[in-house]
Amino acid sequence: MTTLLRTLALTLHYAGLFAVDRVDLNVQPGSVHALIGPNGAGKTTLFNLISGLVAPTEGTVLFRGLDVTSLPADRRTALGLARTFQTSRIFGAMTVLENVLTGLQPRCFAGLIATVLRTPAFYREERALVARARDTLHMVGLSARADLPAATLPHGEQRLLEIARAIAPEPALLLLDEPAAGMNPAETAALANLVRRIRDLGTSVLLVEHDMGFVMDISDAVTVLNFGRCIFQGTPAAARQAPEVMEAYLGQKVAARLAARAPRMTV
Amino acid sequence: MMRRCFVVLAAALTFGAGPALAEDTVPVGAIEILSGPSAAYGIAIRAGLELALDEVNVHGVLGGRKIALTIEDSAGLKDQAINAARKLIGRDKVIAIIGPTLSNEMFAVGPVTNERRIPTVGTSTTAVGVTAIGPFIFRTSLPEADVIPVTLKKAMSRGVKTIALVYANDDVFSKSGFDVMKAAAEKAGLNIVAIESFGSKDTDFSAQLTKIKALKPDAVGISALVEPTSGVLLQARQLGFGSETLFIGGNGANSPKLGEIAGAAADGLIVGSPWFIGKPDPANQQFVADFRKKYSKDPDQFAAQAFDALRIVAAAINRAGAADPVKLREALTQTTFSGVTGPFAFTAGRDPASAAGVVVLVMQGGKFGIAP
Amino acid sequence: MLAQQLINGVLLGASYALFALGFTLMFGVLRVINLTYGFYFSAGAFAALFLTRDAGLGIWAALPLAAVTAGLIAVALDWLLLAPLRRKRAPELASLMVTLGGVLALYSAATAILGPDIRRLPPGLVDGTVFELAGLRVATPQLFILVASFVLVGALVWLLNFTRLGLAIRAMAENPDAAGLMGIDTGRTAALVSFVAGCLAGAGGVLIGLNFNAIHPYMGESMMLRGFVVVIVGGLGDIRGALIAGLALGVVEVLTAGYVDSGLKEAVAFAILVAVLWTRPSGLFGRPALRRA
Amino acid sequence: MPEWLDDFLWTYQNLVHALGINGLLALSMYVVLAVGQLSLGQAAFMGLGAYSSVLLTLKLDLPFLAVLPLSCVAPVLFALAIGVPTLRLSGVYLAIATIGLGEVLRAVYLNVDWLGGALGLSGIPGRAESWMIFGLLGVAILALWAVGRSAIGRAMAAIREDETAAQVMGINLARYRLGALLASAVLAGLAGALGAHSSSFIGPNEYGFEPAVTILSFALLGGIGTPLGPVVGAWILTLLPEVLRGFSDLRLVFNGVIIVLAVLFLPEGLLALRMRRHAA
Repeated sequence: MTTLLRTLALTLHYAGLFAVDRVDLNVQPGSVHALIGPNGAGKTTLFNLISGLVAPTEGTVLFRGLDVTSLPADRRTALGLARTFQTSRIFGAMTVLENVLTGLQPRCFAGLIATVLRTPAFYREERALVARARDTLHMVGLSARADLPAATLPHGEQRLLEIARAIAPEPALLLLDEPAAGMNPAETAALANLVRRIRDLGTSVLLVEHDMGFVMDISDAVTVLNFGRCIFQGTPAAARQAPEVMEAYLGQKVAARLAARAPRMTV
Repeated sequence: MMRRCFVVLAAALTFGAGPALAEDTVPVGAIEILSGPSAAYGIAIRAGLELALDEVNVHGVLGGRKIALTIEDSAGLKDQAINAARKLIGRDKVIAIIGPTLSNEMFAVGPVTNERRIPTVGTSTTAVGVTAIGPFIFRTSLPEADVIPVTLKKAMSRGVKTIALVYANDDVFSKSGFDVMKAAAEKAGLNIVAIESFGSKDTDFSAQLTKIKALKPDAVGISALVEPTSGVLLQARQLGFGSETLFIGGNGANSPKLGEIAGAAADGLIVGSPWFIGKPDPANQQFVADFRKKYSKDPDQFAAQAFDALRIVAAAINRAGAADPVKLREALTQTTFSGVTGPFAFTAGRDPASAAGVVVLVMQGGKFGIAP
Repeated sequence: MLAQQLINGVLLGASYALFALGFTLMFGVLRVINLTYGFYFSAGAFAALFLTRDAGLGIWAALPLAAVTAGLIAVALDWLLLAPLRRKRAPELASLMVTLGGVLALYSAATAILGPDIRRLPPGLVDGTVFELAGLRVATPQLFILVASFVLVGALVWLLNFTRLGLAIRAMAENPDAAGLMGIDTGRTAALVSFVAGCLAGAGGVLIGLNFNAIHPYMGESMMLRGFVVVIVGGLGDIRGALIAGLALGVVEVLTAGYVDSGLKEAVAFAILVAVLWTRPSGLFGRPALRRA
Repeated sequence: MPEWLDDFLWTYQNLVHALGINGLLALSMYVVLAVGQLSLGQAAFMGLGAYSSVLLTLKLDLPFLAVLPLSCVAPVLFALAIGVPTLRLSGVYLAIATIGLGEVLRAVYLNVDWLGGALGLSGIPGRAESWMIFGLLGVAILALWAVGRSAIGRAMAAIREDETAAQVMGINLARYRLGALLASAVLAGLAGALGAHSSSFIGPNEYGFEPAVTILSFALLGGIGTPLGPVVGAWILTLLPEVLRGFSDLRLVFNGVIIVLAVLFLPEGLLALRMRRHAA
């Protein structure tokens, strides 16, 4: 199997700092891959580089075997790359259903003329889109909210809506930026199930998350960033043992103490 | 809700304001700029019209019927001027319209009134082509084509042989004045050494004036409204133009504001005018006195022209013998009148026939006097 | 003649630069294209008119008072129109629109109240001496503008780089959130920047009104269009860029009028604007000085 | 037709035309605002449509139904020239560039003799009929409504709300913005041609900065939730000076205040309507 997403020596030099420094990342198809590291390690920046919102100083992004480094964000989305944001960026003035329909943009083909003339083909496509959007809302458990203005949803549901919007077109890879932030334990557990289902339906997931329990629970692979550099790549179990990971997270002293007690990470 | 709004609006449009038409009045309309940046002209004209109305209605027309004058504001906007004309004709049933104020408003309003065969008399529209709009379009204001040659003749009598022309290229008044000035200068055999333009809101004319100064013309002709004309004069003095250069103003310079703004810099400028406040004939002195009494200020040329225009229309209504627009048109073409701007009659082209009333004025110490 | 034309150009350009200084300062710090700026210019000139004509003050007393008046108007307008949007973190277009509506209402209201006609400051306020050297002529009020534009650029650069207020302003220009976290009162700094910009505009209005003898409610609007060109060409927020761009624009306009066609004077200015937007939208001189300083 | 009705229609013909034309102009502002951009070039586009259509009528004597579509050509070309370089920049640049465009065009009209200079072009035959104006307005409203309730409308709404998120949805920002600007140019060009052929005279000062701001106030008064909002806004602001006497003095003050209040307090406009953004 070929690698779904590869970054080669991806670097972003910004204001005299290496925000992302020669990162080589490999995300395998059919996996949930976690990207962890302390605050300011460059995780979100790396997401922005991968999704095409920020242009790298150097390096290459390969997605499904294609060099997408110079493609703008919208073209990458069309190729099957989807993402959510750290602070949710739903379209508050639209309804929940319309948000998901907007996420289905890569599946919209009706041209301007067909749209204005309201051709049968236009209606067929529109019906298919709405059906798909309702299915997606059902999957994340927001069916009952379909016609509410998105801004009126509580925080946890807004996060789910953002995920629904991203997965509606069945992307090959979904980037989740701290999906569990601000969720209570029950919501987090449901989210873990959702992420697994997304993976099982054929969408690989690359996620940034601080809730280590959540990460260890659902990830197939873990990459650890610190100061913009990749310091570890491997399985969650191996990450748990790796001293350099703990050092990055906790500082050397604490790491040493915890290592002595065969630690379980619950940071 | 929306529907109710529209019903109310429609009602307002149908039955809204407008003078109650008594059977025995003769409705006449006027369209003038009463608001917005050019309001000064329309307000002067309104003053002249209302003063004339007082005088005319002492005896009335057609054996005692009063003229009901409805003055609409155009705000200097084309659309509002057209709406006003349509309202005056369609609702107030006027038999004649005085105005509108600006030539470009007339270009928009004239075709409408002409189509409806309502005589329309401009009192301040001096641009070329205004009366060519149609047989119902008249004007009492002397076109610049009649005034400028008189001014140039005066200049040439002072030995002017070369002239430079500057004008504001962005308003109708100044541009058409310039066209006339250029044609008149060519016809008079003057040597035009330079033609420069500026915007009527410009404040810096140094580049144009420096260029002209290097060419040393005997005279500089300025076609612009009074404010930029003042600006040109002030800056010309700064750049060292002295009394050896004769400045010649277009119609725009014919305003007491020139002295107020430009002060001593305007001294020596000459300008042709169809009217002059100091003209000694008794009719004019009476007008000036009445105007001062009613408004506590001096009339200007626009007020004087408007004052005559309404009285010319009244005379023509009497000649027509009926409040009928088509008969009025015929009557206007035959009316002769002696007003504060001098003896008056229309040419076959519906322009003023005589330029005999034109006087050449010279600015001295901030005031106009008759040029020696 | 060329020498006199170059002098004309520099003098005209100085008035453009003088006008644009506060405008570019406002943009650099507050990140807003504040279209009410032109109104402060008119307000300053009118304040000076009333102070000299009706209150009988001399020009040197009226100038600072007029500048401060314009500054206070600027603060009030910033508080009314822009501060609510800053609090809401509204997009920059909202600020542009609100100032657009505001300035239209202000100009039209001023015209309705004051009348549209052009006034001038009482003659004899300043010595109208014209200096003449080898046939080249410069009038005293023109020298004031030239000197004022250079002095004010110097003063602004000093204010920004060597004072506490300048430090706060620069921090805010760099990143308002971080500045807020560092304990800078961003609301107060914004008000101060508006005040300084308003004073600059007001002083410009007085000096330029004095030189061109033309004070009317819309005088700021006609300058505003030149202001855009200067600020974009110099780089939004770049104070030294504004000075250079202003002088250059003046010279280009004068040379166009003097040697090509005076009708094209205005078109050339805007052709430059469009060309710069095509090729170097961040201005001819690169990054804004405020953030570099 | 009874005489009074005939008189009534004749009296208000120009006003009725103005309602339709200003409605089209409001829509031309709406399409740009609908993708979160601000253009002050509508008046300039309108002027291009007006001048080019008048030249076609006066110099080539083409029939009006041929002139009308051709009047969109010049505005579209200028929209491309302005839009291509500026739309990749922040929205402020488009606003400034479009103001610049208006001024450059004004200088051109003033200085080119066969465009009449300050005297403008007069003697334009009154060929714009009410049915054309309102037919086009109706078609434009329906088309924009149809577009609003489709994937294209969702993309436009998404761009207006959050450009970055919209991009990540696979929406090509530049394409939509340019498309909106071109549609705006077409609508304004048509409005210009219709306006010129219903008032017999056009001049260079009718297409400057103030008309552009007035058009903006149409759209902001009505709100940009649906295409109807701006049209109603235009109608209110067109009728008001006719209904309220003495209002014309304060017309521009009022327009300005509307913009301020709309931005600060009523971002949805007077008619805070919103439309469903899907068709199934």
